[in-house]
Amino acid sequence: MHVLPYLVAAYVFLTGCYGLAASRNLIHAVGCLAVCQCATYVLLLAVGYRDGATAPVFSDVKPGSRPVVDPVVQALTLTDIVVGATVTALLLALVLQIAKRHGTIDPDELRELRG
Amino acid sequence: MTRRTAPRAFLLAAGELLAWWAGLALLWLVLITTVDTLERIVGASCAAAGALAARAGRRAVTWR
Amino acid sequence: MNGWILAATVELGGGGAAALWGVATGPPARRLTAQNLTTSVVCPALLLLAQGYARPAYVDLALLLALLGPVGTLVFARLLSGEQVSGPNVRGATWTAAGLDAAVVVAVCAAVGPGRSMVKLLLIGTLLIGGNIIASRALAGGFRGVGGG
Amino acid sequence: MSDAVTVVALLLVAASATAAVAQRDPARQALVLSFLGMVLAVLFTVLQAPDVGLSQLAVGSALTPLLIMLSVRKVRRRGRTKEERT
Amino acid sequence: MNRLRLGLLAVGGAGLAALLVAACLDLPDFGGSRHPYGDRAVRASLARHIANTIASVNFDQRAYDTLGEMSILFAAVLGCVVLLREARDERRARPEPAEVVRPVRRYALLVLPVALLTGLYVIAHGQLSPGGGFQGGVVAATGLHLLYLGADHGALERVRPLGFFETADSLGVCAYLVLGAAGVLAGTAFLANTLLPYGTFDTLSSGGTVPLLNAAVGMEVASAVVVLLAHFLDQAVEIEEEPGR
Repeated sequence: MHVLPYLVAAYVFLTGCYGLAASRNLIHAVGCLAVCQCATYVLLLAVGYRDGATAPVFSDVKPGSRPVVDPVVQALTLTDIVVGATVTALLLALVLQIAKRHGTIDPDELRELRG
Repeated sequence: MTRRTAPRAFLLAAGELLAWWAGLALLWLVLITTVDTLERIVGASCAAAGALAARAGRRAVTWR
Repeated sequence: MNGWILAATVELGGGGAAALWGVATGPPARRLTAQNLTTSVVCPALLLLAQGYARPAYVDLALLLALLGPVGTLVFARLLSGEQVSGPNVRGATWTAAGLDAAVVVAVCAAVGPGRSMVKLLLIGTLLIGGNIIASRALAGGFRGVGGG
Repeated sequence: MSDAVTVVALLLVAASATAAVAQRDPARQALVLSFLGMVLAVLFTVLQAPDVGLSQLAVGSALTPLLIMLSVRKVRRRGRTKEERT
Repeated sequence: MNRLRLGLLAVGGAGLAALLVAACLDLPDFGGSRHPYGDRAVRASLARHIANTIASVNFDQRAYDTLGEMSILFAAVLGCVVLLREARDERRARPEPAEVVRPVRRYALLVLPVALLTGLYVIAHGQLSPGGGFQGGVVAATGLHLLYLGADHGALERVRPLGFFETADSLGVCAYLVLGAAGVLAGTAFLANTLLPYGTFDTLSSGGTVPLLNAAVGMEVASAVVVLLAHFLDQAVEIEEEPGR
């Protein structure tokens, strides 16, 4: 249990990398990149977790009455998710542009076109 | 729209907006925990925005 | 560890695994149905967790999911409407999920007691069950009249 | 014992990530990705990060699927019009 | 070629996996009780009467980072607008209006204002309960697109003046910058939260500039998502290539 979340994060990252490398469709590759990003969220939040603690949001608990988890990594993860969503959108726009210019979104066919 | 039906249409529009506003303001009061003056002001303006959006959406859909 | 979290664990373990199996395998129509049912599995789990951690603030997550989950299903129903074969008979699954949602909402309401947070829970339940039924209606041919638009 | 829910959420995340990568068709992958988004939101709640869970729900349940499905539709429509012309 | 690539991937992946596992075993244990930065962040947040520590980290203690995040979002939306614009060899074809069954249409019309209000609630209570400008902005913008799902693209276009949302997007970024610069003018530092009184703990006006920055981010995100989806929808539904090319 002490390392399970970290191992899951590593596994998810490697799975996403495999999908990126083996992908035959650029939209599918963008989805695999989103999976890779999920690994970073899991890793960051696992680092900040504390056993038996609750969220550092004091709208419904009294400050100091319960131990709280680390808010800094949560803020980092929040930024991570925003940037991840914008990266997905920008990459999808690029894929559409590639589809328009080259008529295909298969990476292998794209390589043949160039060579 | 003729001149005679104009006030009627106006009343209908105002009624629709007011109904949506009341419902959404009630929803805001359900969502929040502590009620104070600023909370009421913000809630009322957000509910007004929601009511305008509701009417605009309904008009857009039954346009044709 | 209390009963609420145990219930959430059981629900997530059983319902989540079943929904994942349904989403990842089989014909497109079944995948869409399973995606719709995911909302009704995850949202009660969030409510149970909020109750288990004694944090009313966590209920906001369930509210957002009850609003956006059916919207996500509508996205798929709308944009896959070209290839989607006619919807299977999912009435049983839909009503089972609705019953589960209602049971969880009623249980959490009973624990919370009357007040503003109970109204909020009832609102979440209404949005969840209504959205679920509408989304399954949309899957069963609600977008049949939609052309390329 | 109180870690059981964490373990279940982590295993669901790992399994759905695998399933998302294993789908070859982007539309079907988008379905699994929306499932992954919801399971991640549960995991974040269990790890006591409701803010992060909220933003994952907002992005993962409707926005990302909508973007991916719109891209899929655009690419398919291009393919169709080209076939009609040739 | 393909087999070679997969072999290379397997070797690299195995190496990376070994390194990652070694790193995981060396990380502090999951659930440990030593979080020096977290404890300090919570103390700083409580000193400024902000109930949601994550909002305090995002908009007060690390507000400069959020400025970077905002500019990434702004730049990405700008990039998408440029990439997805209507090119010279394309034309618009209006799709015929769609017929959606009545329950779905009514559901969309009823839930649209509720989603909008919930989004605004999440933005406004960002510094109190879980939520904030980003989450609420995305919810509000997604709620607006129920009009596309429940009716058609034409209906959405009638209630969505795109120029207005483009302006609101830029205004949100500008408001954030101006609020930051106000700190400089007041004699402290850029984005320093010393301008306004901290208010009563756990009320809407607590936290100095945090609620204002939060609202600016909410406006920016909501309009950015609307603009982004507008261009994707245009590409998917209306724009097609000029025939005969």
